[in-house]
Amino acid sequence: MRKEWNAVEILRHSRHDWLNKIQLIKGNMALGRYDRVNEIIEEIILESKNEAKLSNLKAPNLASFLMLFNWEDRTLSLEIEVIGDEQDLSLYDDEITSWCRNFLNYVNQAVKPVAENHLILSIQLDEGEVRFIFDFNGIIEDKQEILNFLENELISPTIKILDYEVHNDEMIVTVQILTASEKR
Amino acid sequence: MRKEWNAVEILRHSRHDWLNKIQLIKGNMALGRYDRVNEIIEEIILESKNEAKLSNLKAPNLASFLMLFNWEDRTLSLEIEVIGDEQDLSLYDDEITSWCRNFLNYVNQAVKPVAENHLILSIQLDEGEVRFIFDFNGIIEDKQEILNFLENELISPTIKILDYEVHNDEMIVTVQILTASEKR
Amino acid sequence: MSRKKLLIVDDQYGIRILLNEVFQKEGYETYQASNGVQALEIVEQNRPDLVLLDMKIPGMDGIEILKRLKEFDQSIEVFIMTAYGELDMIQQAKDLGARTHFAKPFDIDEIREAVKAQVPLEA
Amino acid sequence: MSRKKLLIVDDQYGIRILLNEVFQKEGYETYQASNGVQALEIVEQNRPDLVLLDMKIPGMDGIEILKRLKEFDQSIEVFIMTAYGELDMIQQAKDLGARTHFAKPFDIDEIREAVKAQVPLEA
Ligand SMILES: [Mg+2]
Ligand SMILES: [Mg+2]
Repeated sequence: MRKEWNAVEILRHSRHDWLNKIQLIKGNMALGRYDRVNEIIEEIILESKNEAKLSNLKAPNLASFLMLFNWEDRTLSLEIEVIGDEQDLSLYDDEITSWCRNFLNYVNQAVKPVAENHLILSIQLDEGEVRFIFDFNGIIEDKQEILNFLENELISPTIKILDYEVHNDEMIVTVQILTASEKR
Repeated sequence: MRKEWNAVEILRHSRHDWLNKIQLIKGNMALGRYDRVNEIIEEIILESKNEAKLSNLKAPNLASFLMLFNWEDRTLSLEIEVIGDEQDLSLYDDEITSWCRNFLNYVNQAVKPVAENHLILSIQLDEGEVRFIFDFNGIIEDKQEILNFLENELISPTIKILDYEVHNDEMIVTVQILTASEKR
Repeated sequence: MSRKKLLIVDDQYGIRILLNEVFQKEGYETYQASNGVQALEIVEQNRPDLVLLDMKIPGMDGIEILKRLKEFDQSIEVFIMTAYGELDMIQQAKDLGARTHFAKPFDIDEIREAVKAQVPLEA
Repeated sequence: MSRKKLLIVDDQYGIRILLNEVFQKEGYETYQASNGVQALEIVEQNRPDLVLLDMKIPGMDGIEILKRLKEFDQSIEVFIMTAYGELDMIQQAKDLGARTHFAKPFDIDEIREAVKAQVPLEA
């Protein structure tokens, strides 16, 4: 079930998130916690850098799917980090996006809805090697559902599941994107 | 010439604008200008309230046109304020949007490209009366172009130009939106 | 005499610790919850006098939390925290018995004074 | 002896006065421009030693300003200010002779030290 986003809605959600950050700055200013304000500013910059990097991978479907994820009605929150030098992933955009969408839908359905479920996706760009590492913390109610997905989804020309570990309160899945240079 | 906006681009521009605001906060924090930081925060909140109000008028075309305006390749910058209680403008969205788009295109073409051209659009919502007041400061090179537009565009079931004054460095145009209650 | 109890419900960690610090300093006994289930558990176990409730929380949303909390004990006061301009939600929350609302980003002084006026600390 | 001259080009008023204050305090003679035309006028009339140039300016963009400024006098040093991640633009600007770049939001201390290293104030 995919939501159609228009500009007004995107800007409304974005404004909401930014005003939450401004709330933190404003509140700590009022308490005279200037060091904390500076920390918050650095956190904001870091988060923005990750989003800017994600947006520069020339994979617009992936970027918008991931950046809009937290604004859909979800039972888990997603955090993104992008490590390494930017690469052009345009050739793999559709396939990676649909794999991620699929996988995250499974996770979304397998977790305990009212728990604090948090997923960090670390996109690691090394020379000629791209990895997506999904690091989950929270409560998984239906481990088997996720395991079934991971075991049956192994075959793809672009995506290779390198490693996974699924527990009830933790999960880590490492996926490799087989870019042209790696397929050689 | 209308640009098609996708989510990644909207978020990129929005992030850019927010990071400019964060730059102001960060810079003034570094100088120990805490009063100025608080002022900046209040300015940010005011601007966000205006955008939130604009987004609540149930006129998504108008709202997105106005909020994306500054991100297109323009020779004038637009500032929005929305005064009064929110109303439902959904019936008039298309017509108002196309009038505004038309008018602002004329203004955009009539101003001196390299001057600092600034337009404040004040949307005033009174009980049963909606007015759009365009207040321009900058340099208009082709006054006649704008005058022609205003003189020939008077007839519309929804939009009535109440008043205008066009000078080379200043312009003010007041437009009334004839909502159902006013047409009676 | 027992202290007045205040429950802070917000999914954002930074907001929780900020409000917690403010009201602990004032002399309230404070509790924190980051989601609806936690919030309702604390309500049942500790019966707070006032709840500061963020309306945008993943999982169970603010309206739902408010409903259940008022079902458990109608006399618990609730202040809601919303984004600016969420008029429908504010009206809905007031119909369910929320006392007042603060639009984020709110002023710490204002919320402090409002809480103290609603739930005075006995000397 | 004449003071070193610094031109600040940014369409945002707040940034201009911030940088202006920082570098005036350091002892530079500062000039401000909010757009390309103003910037080029000041360059021609006052021949600054260093220009701090915002790359996103309505009207004439940063690359165009940089080009014309370097055409007028190749020896003027330019530091550009960009949004984070505008790698193509940074490369293009460096090819045109820009010395270094700062991603907004930058650190005041860093930009101050970089300016002082590039254009030392004679004692
Ligand atoms: Mg929230
Ligand atoms: Mg700029």
